[in-house]
Amino acid sequence: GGGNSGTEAGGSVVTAGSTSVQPLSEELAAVFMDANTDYTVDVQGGGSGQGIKSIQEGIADIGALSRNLKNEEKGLVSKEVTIALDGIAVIINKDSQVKDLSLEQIRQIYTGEITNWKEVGGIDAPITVVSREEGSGTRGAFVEITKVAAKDSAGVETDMTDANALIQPSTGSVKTTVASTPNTIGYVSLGSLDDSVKAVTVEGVVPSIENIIDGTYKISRPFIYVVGETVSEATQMYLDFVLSDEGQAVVVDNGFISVK
Amino acid sequence: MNKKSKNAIFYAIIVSLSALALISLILIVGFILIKGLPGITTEFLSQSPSKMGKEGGILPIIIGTLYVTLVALVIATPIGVAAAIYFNEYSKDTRSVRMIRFFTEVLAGIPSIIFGLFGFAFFVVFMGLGWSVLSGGLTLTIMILPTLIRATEESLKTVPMSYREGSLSLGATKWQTIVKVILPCCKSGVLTGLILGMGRAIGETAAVMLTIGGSMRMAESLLDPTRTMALHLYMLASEGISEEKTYATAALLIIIVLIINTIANEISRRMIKLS
Amino acid sequence: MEIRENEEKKFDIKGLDLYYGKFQALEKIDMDIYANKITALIGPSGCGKSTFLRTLNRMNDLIPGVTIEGDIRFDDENIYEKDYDVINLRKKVGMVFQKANPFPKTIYENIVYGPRVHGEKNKEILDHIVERTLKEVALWEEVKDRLNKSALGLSGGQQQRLCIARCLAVEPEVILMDEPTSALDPVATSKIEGLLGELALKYTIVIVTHNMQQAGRVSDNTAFFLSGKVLEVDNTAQMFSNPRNSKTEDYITGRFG
Amino acid sequence: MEIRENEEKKFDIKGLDLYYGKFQALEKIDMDIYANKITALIGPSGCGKSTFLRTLNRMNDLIPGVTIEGDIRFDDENIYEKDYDVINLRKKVGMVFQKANPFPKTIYENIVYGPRVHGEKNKEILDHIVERTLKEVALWEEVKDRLNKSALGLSGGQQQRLCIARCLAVEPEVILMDEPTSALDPVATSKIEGLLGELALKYTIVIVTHNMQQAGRVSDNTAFFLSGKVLEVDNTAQMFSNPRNSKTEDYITGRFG
Amino acid sequence: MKAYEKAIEKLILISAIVTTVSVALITVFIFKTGMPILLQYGVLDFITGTDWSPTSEIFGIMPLIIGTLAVTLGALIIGVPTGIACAVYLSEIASKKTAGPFKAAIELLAGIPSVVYGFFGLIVLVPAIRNYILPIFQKFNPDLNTSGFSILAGAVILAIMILPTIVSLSENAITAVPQEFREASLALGANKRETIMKVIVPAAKSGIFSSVILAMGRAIGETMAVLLITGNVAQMPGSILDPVATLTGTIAMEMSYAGPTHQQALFAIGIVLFIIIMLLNILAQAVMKKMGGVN
Ligand SMILES: Nc1ncnc2c1ncn2[C@@H]1O[C@H](COP(=O)(O)OP(=O)(O)OP(=O)(O)O)[C@@H](O)[C@H]1O
Ligand SMILES: Nc1ncnc2c1ncn2[C@@H]1O[C@H](COP(=O)(O)OP(=O)(O)OP(=O)(O)O)[C@@H](O)[C@H]1O
Ligand SMILES: [Mg+2]
Ligand SMILES: [Mg+2]
Repeated sequence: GGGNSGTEAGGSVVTAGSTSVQPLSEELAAVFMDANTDYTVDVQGGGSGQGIKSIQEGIADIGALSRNLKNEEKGLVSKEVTIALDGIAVIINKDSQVKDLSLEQIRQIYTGEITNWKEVGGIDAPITVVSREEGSGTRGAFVEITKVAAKDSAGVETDMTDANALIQPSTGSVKTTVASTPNTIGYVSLGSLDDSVKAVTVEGVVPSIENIIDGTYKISRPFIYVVGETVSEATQMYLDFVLSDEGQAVVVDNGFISVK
Repeated sequence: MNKKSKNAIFYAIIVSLSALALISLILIVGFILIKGLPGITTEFLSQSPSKMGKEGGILPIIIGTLYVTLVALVIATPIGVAAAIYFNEYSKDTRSVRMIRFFTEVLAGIPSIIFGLFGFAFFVVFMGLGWSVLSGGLTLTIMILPTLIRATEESLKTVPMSYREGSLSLGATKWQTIVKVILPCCKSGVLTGLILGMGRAIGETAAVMLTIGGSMRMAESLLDPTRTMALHLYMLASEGISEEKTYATAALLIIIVLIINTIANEISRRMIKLS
Repeated sequence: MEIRENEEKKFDIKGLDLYYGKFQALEKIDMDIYANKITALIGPSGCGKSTFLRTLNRMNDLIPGVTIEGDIRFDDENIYEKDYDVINLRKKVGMVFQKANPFPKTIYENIVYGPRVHGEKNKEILDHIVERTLKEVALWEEVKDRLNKSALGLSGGQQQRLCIARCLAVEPEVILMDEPTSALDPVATSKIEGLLGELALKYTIVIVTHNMQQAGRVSDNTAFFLSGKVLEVDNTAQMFSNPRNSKTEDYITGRFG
Repeated sequence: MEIRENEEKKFDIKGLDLYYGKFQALEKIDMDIYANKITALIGPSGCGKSTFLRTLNRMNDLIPGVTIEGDIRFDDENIYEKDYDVINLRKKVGMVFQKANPFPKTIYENIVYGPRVHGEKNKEILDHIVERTLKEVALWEEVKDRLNKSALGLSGGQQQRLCIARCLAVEPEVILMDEPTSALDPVATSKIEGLLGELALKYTIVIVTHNMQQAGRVSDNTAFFLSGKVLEVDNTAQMFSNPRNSKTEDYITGRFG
Repeated sequence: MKAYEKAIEKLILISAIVTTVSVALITVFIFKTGMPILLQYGVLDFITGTDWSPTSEIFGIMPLIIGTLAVTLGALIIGVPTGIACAVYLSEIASKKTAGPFKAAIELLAGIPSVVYGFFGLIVLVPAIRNYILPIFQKFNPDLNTSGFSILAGAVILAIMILPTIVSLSENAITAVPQEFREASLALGANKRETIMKVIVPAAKSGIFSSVILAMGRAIGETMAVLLITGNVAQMPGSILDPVATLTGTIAMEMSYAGPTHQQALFAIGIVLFIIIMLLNILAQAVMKKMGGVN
């Protein structure tokens, strides 16, 4: 590994960072290497923070994030490229009668203002709220779009998620939790949605790739690649590939949303 | 209370607690095997993963797991056993030795993610080993050392002083005494430590996630990145990629651990028989 | 005591003090141990006989908290000097313990342990050593068919004889014995005692015993210990017939048989 | 032997065979052990004395692979019968071992272990038991100031005396002793032997010994073992003065002193 | 021979030094990374604060400390007696035929990755607590409610996870007790139970105790499993059916996404964890000394 990509015919690229982006990166890398046999792309995990650290340390060429850069991180990278969007579906237990929620209702549920399903048209049962950990890209995008995070009087943006919400550390565990616990609500990456849980429509719109592309379904998060000062030729080639039609086809193929 | 009922209660407690342990084991293992065994096909065992792990098999990942575990054990065993020998047989029971022992024990309780971060900062970046089998193996080495040292030390302590005296009085050196008399008596203790340590190494995710990279390609050298089964399992499960593959991987992992443990026990049985 | 001047001193002990932590177990021991003689150490339980014996091959080094003062010269070298080769000392000064301590190995392996440690690899020679030493301790007939069985399966007495054989296998110059026959029956004891006589031709022997008769029968010299001190050390015949110290007399005449 | 008819049999052993796996260690033992007498078991090392002794309180139950045939009746009950209360047997038939085996507890705790197990909780009574038994084994003066120190710090002889005291603390009916004095010095040995005489007024004692004199001095009856068989069992005086078996004679006259 | 022996001794010494250095390096690493923010934020505020919202740069870890201690204590309460019982059963009661497979089974538990325990807990244990345990509790306190994500769930799973450590090491310690002690006790008329409880287990207590300490370390340090089933709610729990967040869980969960300051704060948690484990070890040793008395 290492960032010392060759200047000769071939070269190597190392990407590191978010484990949510990792599977997609693996697929992109595989297709890229099939087309350019002189090049290798190594895909490493580690988490979004680790991705930025790795390009700083010079051990990776590309950092992968599943969330927007924080202000304090902006100075650490020289360029960021959104490579795909991932829809976020709001999910509830299959037994629940509720079919649709408005963004406002979702906000009220997550901030603890609504605590019973009957207030949103369901049965009389307390709502168990499941969220992701602080710092998670999915949560970051979700609270921003649903306005669960809002500027307070001093103008500082705070995440108002109810302190009693159960926190699960991953897409998979949120899904399993919601699937196995009655009266729960959660949110997961659209790509991982299956029939163990029920996705509600938001403002009457079904969460689907088409609806996100045409802008009617509102909740999504970006997958971002960032690079440092020096960008090797191989890295540039790979980035160009990812943003090309061919690369974006891979994105769509794997259930994510193209940025084109 | 008379003795009869005391005895009855005693045995009832011992047996029912033991049964409880066994039942939880059966529950967990049974749960995974039932859900996972159908997914273990020859295809699963012989192919590389594709579609983010949703399809295909896990061959490179099995190989990666064996590499990393082997590196960890090959490095940790001699160092751990030697360190235990040093602390128990050579060093005087001084303050500084007690301090080291103490800190070693404290480290056993530090979450593995911290070992991961350390491994990343030290092996991956500082030593320049990159994300690799070696970086991961070395990180695991440090993680399992406390268990190994502790288990070895405990069994060294159980060797009667009279054996040491017998050997030394025959003009054997300290080292000869250790190798020929003391260690043979400790084999099962060391092995226990190894099995516990290996279990920890094989099942670990957080520490390897940051140090071996997680690449799904087949590792060709110690400096290549790779992915272990536990890490793969974690990715499959936490990103919700494929339930079938998740359980298949888990079931396979359990089978592998079972095989390794059986071999280890068989080896120790043979060794004990020989002496 | 004057005749002694002509004899070769194997050990020359001067002003030896030994402490277990703060407890003084040996006090101002002055004593010579002569080559090719059998020296018996007698005295009541807890008087320090075992402790003294273990200073001669520096076995007490193993016990934490032991402090030793004074001088022990072996072949004219101070064995408690820095850099003294302890391994070599123990090779030359073998030991048989109060409690039999065979290794958890086979009978054969127990005996060849010492020779192997000292570099003997030849199977035939090792076989020979095993047979010779087991015969010397009168154990050969009893165990020759199960040399490859664990030594821990032997009876108490058999184990102790095995330990003696194990010690002999190294062919030491001095043999320290801590009540080596206390677990043996009279027949085996008398064999060992007979052996002691033969061994004394080649080796120097120091033996701790509770058996007055044994001390009288086998030893050339006897030292009487009481509360960590040597009250009297002399030619055995001399001491038994005419003890100089009244306490020695009390102890010896407290005997039976 | 006719006088025996009037005496109370404590043990009545008939046709006892014992195997360690396939190795037969005891063969067709027939023997009676009489109440309030001291029975000595003698014989060369490895002949099965310890093994026989351990059948009397069923200690051999602990060794895997032991098979026992024949009959041992204690107070007219077959102790190898199914449902026989082994715990009660061992309470009534105490034992002192060849190798001293104090628990890694304090001296005090070692002695009160038995009484506590049998339900004694009264601190005063326990204190009293400790003092009495330690005095009986002539250890009281040596350890009274360190009753709360570990028993493992004692010398070999002290440890063995402690084990005897521990056994006495349970006040058994029979005491089995496996070379109890082999690690003791003559002074302590004579104290124990004196004690044996007193104990025999209340208790039945079976003692394994290598010391012919001891057997002669303390026992009422003696059994001579050879290769797993009882060659001769008789009144001690009778056997020592006029052994009926020539091998017994050989063995006894092989003695010293 | 001499030179060889010297070389070996040097090697052994080097191993000990390598161990020591790695221990020291990690310790330094944790402290160096976490200390600045700890000092900047204020040690007392950090430890006693009851609000943990790192994205708003509020770092109060009291709820996490409570959560960790509660789950660990629960795991020990369940796991230690079970583990010792298994060890006693294995070494003193079971026949060789049953002991072998039983021991292999327990060892197998050690090799199961923690994620698997986590998902098992999530799918089986959490619903079981909600459906079967909760009604029992409600008989005493009808107001109680739980989603199943709770201290109890974490404690049970951790108890299972620390079993192999306790069982294996305790069993070794018990087996090492000399046969002479058993004989002496039985010969005094003690029965098997008394022999086990009063002689064997006390004689093995140092080994048993150290297995418990090691297991405690493992319980505190375990993350992946606990993460999935304790609910990770950074609030003071009111009962064992309430969800909690743990120190280690929080570190593991948030580290991968954390920005620079947040990451430092997580290392500061590492320091606190380090100190907690240190205190527990000191406490354990003090207890050991006290009950040791003789040894
Ligand atoms: N390791 C030790 N630590 C502390 N005290 C000890 C130690 N070993 C022996 N002692 C004490 O030192 C004294 C001498 O003990 P030693 O074993 O030399 O006696 P001994 O003459 O061999 O007795 P015995 O005839 O009973 O074997 C005794 O009081 C004993 O309690
Ligand atoms: N656990 C065992 N397994 C196999 N053989 C044994 C075992 N214990 C004793 N033996 C054998 O049984 C025979 C009788 O042994 P035992 O210990 O009864 O002899 P002993 O007369 O007490 O001898 P000593 O006087 O040396 O103590 C010996 O040949 C011994 O090797
Ligand atoms: Mg002694
Ligand atoms: Mg015997």
